[in-house]
Amino acid sequence: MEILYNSGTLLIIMGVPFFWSGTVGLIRFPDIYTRLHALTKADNVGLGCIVCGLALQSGSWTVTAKLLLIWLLVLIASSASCHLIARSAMQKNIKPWMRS
Amino acid sequence: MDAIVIYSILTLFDITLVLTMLWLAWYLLSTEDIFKAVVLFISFGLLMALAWVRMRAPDVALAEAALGAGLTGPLFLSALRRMNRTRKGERRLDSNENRGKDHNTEQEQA
Amino acid sequence: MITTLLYSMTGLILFAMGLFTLIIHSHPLRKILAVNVMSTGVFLILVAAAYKPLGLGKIDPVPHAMVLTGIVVSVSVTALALLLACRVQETSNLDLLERRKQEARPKESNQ
Amino acid sequence: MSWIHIIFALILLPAIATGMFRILRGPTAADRMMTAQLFGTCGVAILLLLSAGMNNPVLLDIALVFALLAALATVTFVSRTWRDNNKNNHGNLIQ
Repeated sequence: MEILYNSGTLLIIMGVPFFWSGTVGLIRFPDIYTRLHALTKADNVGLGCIVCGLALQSGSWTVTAKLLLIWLLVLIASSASCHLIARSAMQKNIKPWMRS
Repeated sequence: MDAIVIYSILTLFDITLVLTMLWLAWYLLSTEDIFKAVVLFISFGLLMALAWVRMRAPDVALAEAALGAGLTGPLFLSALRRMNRTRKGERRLDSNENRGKDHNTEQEQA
Repeated sequence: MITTLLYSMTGLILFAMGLFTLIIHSHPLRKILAVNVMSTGVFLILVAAAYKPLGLGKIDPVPHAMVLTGIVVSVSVTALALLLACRVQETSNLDLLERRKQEARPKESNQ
Repeated sequence: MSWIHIIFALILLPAIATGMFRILRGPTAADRMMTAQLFGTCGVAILLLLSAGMNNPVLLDIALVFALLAALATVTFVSRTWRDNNKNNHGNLIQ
């Protein structure tokens, strides 16, 4: 149990910098498409690491199933809305950023 | 000992949450662009749900998450779209609120 | 104790900022946002008055029920107010204001 | 009650405050909406960490509701507000 708890803590420690890198990328990146890239990394990988760590630490199956359901819902929501935003931006002729 | 550490960390959490809420509410109420204010209001609802959780009221937090973050934001966005549209189907030029100010200055000049 | 004080002061400041914005701004959507922020401040004061830390007994559930009802009522009031604001915007005489604004613009650019 | 989860929630909370700069100066309207979506995900993570830190499994349900309703505001924005507007609206090309 000690190994499970410690590996869960390690996964949470891995997950938190993804959120911070998503925020910093959202502020620093020059274009709407590159900002979408940073946002999806924070959504998928950061929350995935935190959910897996908490699921390793919680000793019950129902809590684990609920955590995985939350992650699945966030994945569906973020992929759908990011795809909608990117397609709408392409239809509105917003040019992607080029290194000039 | 452990309880003292936890309560001090939670107090730090409270202070950060309260300062973020006040900062966000100030910009929400003082920006010129109305769309920016609506997006800030959605974020404000999320922080309010965190504040209800922190004050041991999870039922209120559940209602705030469902209504404040899920229903009020689309309501405001739909109303924004409907108010930015004239009768002929073309959009008005002033999406921010300088129409009233111009009207007042005109009256003063007249 | 400090948590109650902190959140009560936050609710007070939120109510004051919402009232200030409700008075000085003219856009109807901004007024509805300000009323929402004011109601949030009142709810925050009510729930913070009922708060007790984790070891010190149970929390009084009556203010929580009041705040829960108030949140639902404020959402429906917001929907009705948005509909009324849209109707006001659509039925008011906007072409006159547009013409006056376009007449006033060259003067500003000359100045 | 374990303090390490609450410390991670405390670390995640200033990410919301930092992301507010993009809402304030985002050139297009979609940038502001993307930041609101990042706030939603950050709020879900903070709720999960708090539910592990405060031994309160009710907070998982609140995070579930947040995850359910996260896409609603963005979909409404794309389908209602951002569609078919001109160049001079909402700061798209001209601020």
